[in-house]
Amino acid sequence: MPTRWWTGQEMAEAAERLVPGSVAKSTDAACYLHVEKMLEAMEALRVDPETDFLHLTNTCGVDFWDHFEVVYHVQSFDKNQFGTLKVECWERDDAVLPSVTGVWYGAWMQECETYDLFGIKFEGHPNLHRILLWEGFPGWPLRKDFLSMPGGLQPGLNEFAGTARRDAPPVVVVE
Amino acid sequence: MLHDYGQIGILVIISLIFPLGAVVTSWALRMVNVRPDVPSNPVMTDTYECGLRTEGPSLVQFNFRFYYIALLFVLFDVELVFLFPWAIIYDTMGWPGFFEGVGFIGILCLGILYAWRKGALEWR
Amino acid sequence: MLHLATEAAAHPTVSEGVLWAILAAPFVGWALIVLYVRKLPLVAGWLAAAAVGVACVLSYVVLFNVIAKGGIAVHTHEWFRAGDLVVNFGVRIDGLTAVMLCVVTSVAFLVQVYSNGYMKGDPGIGRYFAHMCLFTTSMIGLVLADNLFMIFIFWELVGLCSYLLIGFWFHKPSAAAAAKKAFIVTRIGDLGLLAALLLIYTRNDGNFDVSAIQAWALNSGTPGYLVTLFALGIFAGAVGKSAQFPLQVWLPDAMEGPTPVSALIHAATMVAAGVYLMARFFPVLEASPDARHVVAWIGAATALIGATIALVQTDFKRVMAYSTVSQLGLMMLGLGALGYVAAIFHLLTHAFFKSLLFLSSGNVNHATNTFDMRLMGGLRKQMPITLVTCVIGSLSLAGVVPLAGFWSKDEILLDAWRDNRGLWVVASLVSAMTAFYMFRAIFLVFFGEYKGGQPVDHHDEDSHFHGDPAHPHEAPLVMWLPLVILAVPAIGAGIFALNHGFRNLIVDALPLEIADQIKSESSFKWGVAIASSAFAAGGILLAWAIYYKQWFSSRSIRMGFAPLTNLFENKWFFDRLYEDFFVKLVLQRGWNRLLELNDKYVVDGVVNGSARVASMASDRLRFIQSGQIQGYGLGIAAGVVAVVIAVYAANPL
Amino acid sequence: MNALKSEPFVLNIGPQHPSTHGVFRVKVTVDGERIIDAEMVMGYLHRSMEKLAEERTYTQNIPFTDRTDYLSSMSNNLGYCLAVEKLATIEVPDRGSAIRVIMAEFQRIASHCMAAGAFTNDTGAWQTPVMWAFREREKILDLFEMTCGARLTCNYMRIGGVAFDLPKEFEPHARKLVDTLPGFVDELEGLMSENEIFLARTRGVAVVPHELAANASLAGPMLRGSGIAWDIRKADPYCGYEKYDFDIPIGYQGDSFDRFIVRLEEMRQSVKIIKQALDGLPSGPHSTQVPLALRPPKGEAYARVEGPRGELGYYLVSDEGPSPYRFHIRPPSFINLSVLKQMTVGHSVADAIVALGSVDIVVGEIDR
Amino acid sequence: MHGAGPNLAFWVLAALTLVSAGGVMVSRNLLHAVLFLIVSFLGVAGFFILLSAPFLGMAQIIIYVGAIAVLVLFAILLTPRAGRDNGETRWAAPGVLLSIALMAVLLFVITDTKWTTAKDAPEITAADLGQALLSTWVLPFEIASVLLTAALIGSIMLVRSPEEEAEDALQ
Amino acid sequence: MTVGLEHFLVVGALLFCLGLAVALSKRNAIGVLMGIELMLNAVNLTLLSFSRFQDTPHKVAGQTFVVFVITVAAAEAAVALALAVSVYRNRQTVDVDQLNLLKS
Amino acid sequence: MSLLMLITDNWYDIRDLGNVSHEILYQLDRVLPYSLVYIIAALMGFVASFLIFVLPSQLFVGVLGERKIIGRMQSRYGPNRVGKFGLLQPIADAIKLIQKEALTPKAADKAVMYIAPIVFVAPAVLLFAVVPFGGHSVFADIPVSIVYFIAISGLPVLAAFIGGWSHANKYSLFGSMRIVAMTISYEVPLVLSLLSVVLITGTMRLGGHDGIDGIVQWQRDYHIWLIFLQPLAFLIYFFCVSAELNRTPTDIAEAESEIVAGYLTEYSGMKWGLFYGMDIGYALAAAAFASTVFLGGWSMFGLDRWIPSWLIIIAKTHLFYFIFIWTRGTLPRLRIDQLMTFAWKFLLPLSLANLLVIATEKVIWNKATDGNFDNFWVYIFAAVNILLSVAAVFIWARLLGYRPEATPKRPRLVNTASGYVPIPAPSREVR
Repeated sequence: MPTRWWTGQEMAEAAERLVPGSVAKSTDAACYLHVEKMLEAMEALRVDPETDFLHLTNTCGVDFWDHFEVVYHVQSFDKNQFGTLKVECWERDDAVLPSVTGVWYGAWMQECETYDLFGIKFEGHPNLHRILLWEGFPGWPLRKDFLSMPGGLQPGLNEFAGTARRDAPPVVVVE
Repeated sequence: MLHDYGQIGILVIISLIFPLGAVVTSWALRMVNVRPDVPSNPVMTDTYECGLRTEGPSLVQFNFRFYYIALLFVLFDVELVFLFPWAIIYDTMGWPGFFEGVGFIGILCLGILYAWRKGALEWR
Repeated sequence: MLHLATEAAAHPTVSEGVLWAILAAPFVGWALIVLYVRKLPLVAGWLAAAAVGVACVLSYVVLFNVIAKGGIAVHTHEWFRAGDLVVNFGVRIDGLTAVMLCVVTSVAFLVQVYSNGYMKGDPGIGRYFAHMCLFTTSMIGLVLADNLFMIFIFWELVGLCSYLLIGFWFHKPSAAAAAKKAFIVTRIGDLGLLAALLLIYTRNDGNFDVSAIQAWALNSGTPGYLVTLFALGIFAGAVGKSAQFPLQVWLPDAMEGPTPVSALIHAATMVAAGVYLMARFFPVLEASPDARHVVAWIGAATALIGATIALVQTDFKRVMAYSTVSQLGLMMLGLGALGYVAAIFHLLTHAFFKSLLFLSSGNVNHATNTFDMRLMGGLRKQMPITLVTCVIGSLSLAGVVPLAGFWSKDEILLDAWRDNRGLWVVASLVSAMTAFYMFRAIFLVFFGEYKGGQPVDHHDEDSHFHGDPAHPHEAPLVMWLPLVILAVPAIGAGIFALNHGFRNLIVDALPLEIADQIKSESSFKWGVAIASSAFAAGGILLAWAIYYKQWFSSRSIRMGFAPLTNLFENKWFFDRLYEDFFVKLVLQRGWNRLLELNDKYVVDGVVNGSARVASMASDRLRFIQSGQIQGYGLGIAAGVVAVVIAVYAANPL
Repeated sequence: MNALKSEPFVLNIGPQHPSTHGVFRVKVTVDGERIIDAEMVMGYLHRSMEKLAEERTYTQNIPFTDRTDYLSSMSNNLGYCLAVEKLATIEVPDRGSAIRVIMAEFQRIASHCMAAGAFTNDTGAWQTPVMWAFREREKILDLFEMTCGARLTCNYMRIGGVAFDLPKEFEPHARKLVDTLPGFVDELEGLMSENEIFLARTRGVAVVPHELAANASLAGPMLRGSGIAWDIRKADPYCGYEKYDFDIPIGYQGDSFDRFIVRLEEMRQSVKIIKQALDGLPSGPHSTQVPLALRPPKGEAYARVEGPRGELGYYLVSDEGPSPYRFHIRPPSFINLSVLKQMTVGHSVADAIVALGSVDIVVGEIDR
Repeated sequence: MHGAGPNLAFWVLAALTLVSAGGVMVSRNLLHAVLFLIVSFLGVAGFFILLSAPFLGMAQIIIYVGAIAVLVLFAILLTPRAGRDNGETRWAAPGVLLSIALMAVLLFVITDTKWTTAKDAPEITAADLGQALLSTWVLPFEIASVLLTAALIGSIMLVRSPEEEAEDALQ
Repeated sequence: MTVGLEHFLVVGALLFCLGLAVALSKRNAIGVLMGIELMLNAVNLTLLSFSRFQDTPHKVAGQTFVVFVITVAAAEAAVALALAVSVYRNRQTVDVDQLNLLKS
Repeated sequence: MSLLMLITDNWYDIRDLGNVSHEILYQLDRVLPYSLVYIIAALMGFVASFLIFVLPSQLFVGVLGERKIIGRMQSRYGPNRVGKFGLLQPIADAIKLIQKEALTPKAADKAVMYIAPIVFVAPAVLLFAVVPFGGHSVFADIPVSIVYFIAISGLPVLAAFIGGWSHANKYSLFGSMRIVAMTISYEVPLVLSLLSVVLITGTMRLGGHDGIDGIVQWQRDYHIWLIFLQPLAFLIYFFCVSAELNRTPTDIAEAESEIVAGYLTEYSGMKWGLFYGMDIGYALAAAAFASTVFLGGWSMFGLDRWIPSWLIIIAKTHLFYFIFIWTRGTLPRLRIDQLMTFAWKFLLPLSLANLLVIATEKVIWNKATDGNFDNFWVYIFAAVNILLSVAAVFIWARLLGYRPEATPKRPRLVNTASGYVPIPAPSREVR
């Protein structure tokens, strides 16, 4: 029996049933949750026997220039079903979202990675730090505007602006 | 009798010269510049810690379990001073010798049983 | 193996190993418990019981052997030799030892079994059983010892163990104080024993063997005053251990320990040690009439004091305690009246019924959470087994006809009658009082209405009680079974008196000349027996009338004898005497004042003159007292050098 | 008082340590020999592949996927290609699918050889099992070389199929190898899991209970070792896996040994699958023709395969451009590491090494 | 002692033993002091062999070098913050002076005494030692085990940590 | 010069005095213990010298005594070092200068 | 002359290469002073026993053979480039090590760091002094050989310890503490197992020949090897000695994959080379000792009359050494707590039990044969002891909680993906 891939609408229906008012919108691909109610809805989706999404498969961020989306791919072992949840974050300079580590522990490393590469802060994360890059790395590489960051690297330069060595102090980005 | 030990004494000297020769040869090779004199890189004389600087002091307090082990070891090591002579003359002693030895070891076993009971043998 | 010349013909053939095994079994139990199983209450308890049980079984083996063979056997080994002092380490087995062994181990065994129930849940139970084992060991050692030196060692060990056990609940201030009191008071007596030991060391060529001492005492060449001094010395020890007047004060306080401990101390082991010691050296008493009279009259005084105080106690266990004091006085009286057999026989029977009574008081406490008789009553319905056993014990103690106590008490009375009528009067009075107070206690505790016991104080974490005092119940099997077992000898131990079996058995332990003399006496006289029975019956009836039928109000009687009751209730003011007179007046005011005066006029005169010198010197010498080992080590080494130089200078080789 | 115990001190395991399989660092705080805290430090091999991929066309990205998990390039290629195919709705011919299955399963065996060998090396077996495992892995790599010319970074799969058809000598060689492989697995099992010392070192060490395993997003042998029967090939079949008969091995309590034996058993199952695939290898084209400058419709796709280390997912977002707007890899060994602290704290340093080995990390995949 | 060999051995061993014992005295680093101590023990073991007690010489090596030195090393490593310092107290000067005084006295006594020495030195083998231990000295033989056990138990009690103590404090 | 009893005794005496000096002067309790071990060794040496050279009927007694001295020394070292370790746990020092609890 | 005979009569046996040395010394004694001849005798002994018997076999069988055999076990060739079959590889290694850069960390205690390898090597040479290479060819035929062996073999651990301690490295300190703890733990059962050998043979001399008691001679007399008579002691000896030698499965002190070579972490160049080479030297010494004590030494059931005895002992030594290589090639490493538990809770009780059994048997034997020479009882005891050993090992392992059947060694197989599969009840209980 192959996996049942839930559409966004199905997902939204279930979330709305469990936590009314938690769904912002839904598309074919995904169900968008309100930031305020996302943890509640996710917890409900995880424990509810109908949905049973107890495995957070994948989490990543996507930069759409004006806003970020954080994507949560969740699945159920017993029901063999798969769904996509999304949360939008419209703040660019000080992007903050609640951390889902309380719901799925598996988000621990992935949220660190998302923070490292997108600069989205996850509130409530036990140890949010730059996991792949070093502390003090200038900018957030996976943002679309990373290459045009002030004082930053232009394509073609062979020396990267943030080449902070282990002992050198972190490079201060000059505005 | 003493001659054998004298030969062992000479052997002690030889056996010290033997490795000393190796080290000295190595040193001599450095003198004639076959072997580099000073380490080519100051990092090489750093203490190894998987490629990083050592964090914190290296000589730190160790687990007290090591001390228990050493205590037990002392106990049994001293025991053998008594038991080897006992074993040598065991043939002539018969059952009394048996019981003397067993009593001796038995009392020591009380010690190790105590240690066992107190968890000194557990390596936590 | 060393046979006494006089006993060459017949001696116990039991192997020496068995005797040592009796000593070793509880000791091994102690060691195992202390080292390995302190934390496992069940194992510790039954290990202790098993260890003592082994000793008990072996004791009976020894006893039957002694009964079969008779006589004395001494197995002795040289322990150490310091100069001309030779100290042996050995065991002596004879009738007296065998009987004592059986008494000690049987009671100890039953008490250990009982303790498994009584002490259940106590956090220190491992420690408890370890101490009990050690206590039994020391008592066995005391009984088995073949020389005075060993006796002294085990004697002190018994004292130590009693200290540990009385102070078992050391977190209770009263228990700690009682333990200290017992320890110190008995130490006073031990000084006398030590003096006796030294006397033997100096006057008998350092030969501490029991037989040798007996021979020394009976030897006509020995100066009489020495024998009397020796007898008084060991009697001083016995006064301390056996709680005789005037050192009886520690014993009732020792009730602070757990009840099984009380049963063991007061029935079989510690207090019996004094009587045993006197019996062991009975020939000395025989040889010294002065000492004998002192013993007899001190015993009489003790018996009287104990009995009178017991009349007015409200604490069930303290009644027992004073009863013990009184009965020990009776035994001493018997010894002093040359009633060697009677005293030991009474010791035997007393051990059984008194431990029975103590254990039943423990059962009562187990049910009601108190020892105060005013809070009990009517327990006969809930605790039938305890009632029956307790009544049997009391009857036996009171000396009612077929029971064991009757026969032993009767013999003491008979000996007193023969020796001195005054002693007989005191003894009879005491036996009447005994019957009265025992049945007073029985009626107060088991009859009438239940008055609720002591409510459990849940805030008291140390509280040992784990039940419901409002609904008393019979104790569990392990706790009533020892009672039932003990009741059997309490009833039937008198059978040993038949046909002089017991007498012949223990008299064999004495030198021949005395033994023959004792064997020739009759041991029963109708007149004395009837009189003692009458006294006992009178006491019981009086108690029945006052406390069961309540024909007379106990209150009015108390009023009527106001000065006496006051005296009794304050324990004859002994504690006050010791506290106020000795401690406060004599020590603090007298001696200290003397020292102060001495200080002021003698010392200060000297000191003031030399103070400046001293302070200057001390400024320089203070660093010596730095508390550092190396400074002391330096001093030692310097001393060694100095001594070597001095010796060498004095005797150049 | 703190000083009454032995002093805790910091010990770096890695980056240059024989047992971290690359440049990976665990900073452990030890009390005597017992670990009281463990912190992972990674990123020494970070190459920013997700960013690079946004500048290259869909086809050009395939070699990148080789280089993430360099021990299982075939599976990585496959996952990526599936994702693009899903995004652009491209059908793959049957022969292509079957070849993909064969290659992926061979890759799984090769990767598990490496995992099992390195794991036994971490338990202290002095190189022998790892050499034996390498011997078999070499034969598989030979097959890869025969097929696509590369051994390690194969770059064999293509969007819509595979790059080349199988050479004609592939099948006999593969069959021969498939016949010998189960024997080798038995041999390795006899060497290691019949060994009391190995059992003592791995049994009960680094236990991951199934609740934690599910909640911590674990995948692959780590998840199955904890007793959760979850295999993408069964649950969400791709490339026609539903046609093959095979079983999912699961462990008992989630300790290191369970993970090890699950890997060994998976090798047997893979052999079974390869046999069936070889037997039923259809004829026909090995690939559909796909434009080089592929412009998938606007949208997103998440496709996953069961890689040797677990669920290997690719998340693609397209803006109708020639290169992906967002390219995200779900790296199984990265996410599997998230329970490393739970596995190591309370154990000794030696157990930590075993725990790390039982995760089967590939630093290229962790750091990407 | 006849012949050049034993004489030479004596002087070599004496130098070794005494120099390394002096090393214990002067070394500032406690671990170096232990190493000197070990060498000194080895020298004493050599003396034992020279004095026709080879078994005891070996026992000396086993116990002092093998066991007690290890114990001392562990004790040093278990007391790290106390420093490796092997400095002197203020008792050092008087202590050394006193030692010199004692040495003078002892040397005087030794040289001044007319020692009566045996002509021949019969071999005392381990078997003789065993015979003596199991016949004349059998009680000390057994008591030695009691002593060792007591030392073990006492040491373990001393070294146990308060946490371990707390487990059976009440018992 | 033939080596005789005196020579061994002199070595023993020197070793003893060195041990004494160490025991008296070291500040570290473990150092003090090392001095004591040296002294015990000196005593053993002296005992064996007498056993070897003195003409007595009980020649083996010297060796027996050495055995017992070794035993006692081992027990002493075990307990003393345990004491040092235990003191260190409680007071963070094994400096005998600071261990003056005996001070009145 | 008589004194010279004392030295030389060890060397007269024809098959022992002894007559050569005897002749040389005899001739030398005529022209040279006694003490010089004495030293020459010692030198010749060293040359013969160590440089001829041990060192070549160490280099070519130990270093090269081990690498070759392990290479074969790991399905690779092993060294095969330098010289024919790579025979010169050890020499090439030595040359390389000597000219390598010898690093000394800044934080290290330099003097101690240099002393440690030298001290480490010396006992390895000394150990061979008492190994008998023939009835008369033993370097120093002392009556306390076994105790000598125990004493000397306790020394290198100190060297390793101070070596590890000296360079102030955490890994090295770990390694040092581990090696000391492990060595002293395993020394106890080792000594007890040797004690049972002494108990049954009644002598502490290793060699012996006709007329002189010795362990080898005892085995010759009774025509049995002690391995049959005391299998348990042999097993204990084997475990303990492999622990003391830091061979896998007990190489926790230099655990490469955990603490990065432990006490050797900072050593390089010739200093490391000395540690490495002498590791093999100790292994060979332990093997030679084991062959002497348990495998009959230079005797071979009468064949030693025809085959040179030193050939026999070297063959046995390398046979034993092969077991070391074998275990090293195949076994994983144990953890320190498991090793400690194994030593104190498993080996120690077993060795005590073994001692008890041997003591009992010996008394029975003495009573039964009344001091007469009797082979019958020896064979009876051999049979009994083999059975008892097997029983003791299994029973004690069971008592300590070893349940081999309780560990499933194959995973469960399921056919559908369906979440958590609980363990069936009985199997959960067993585990």
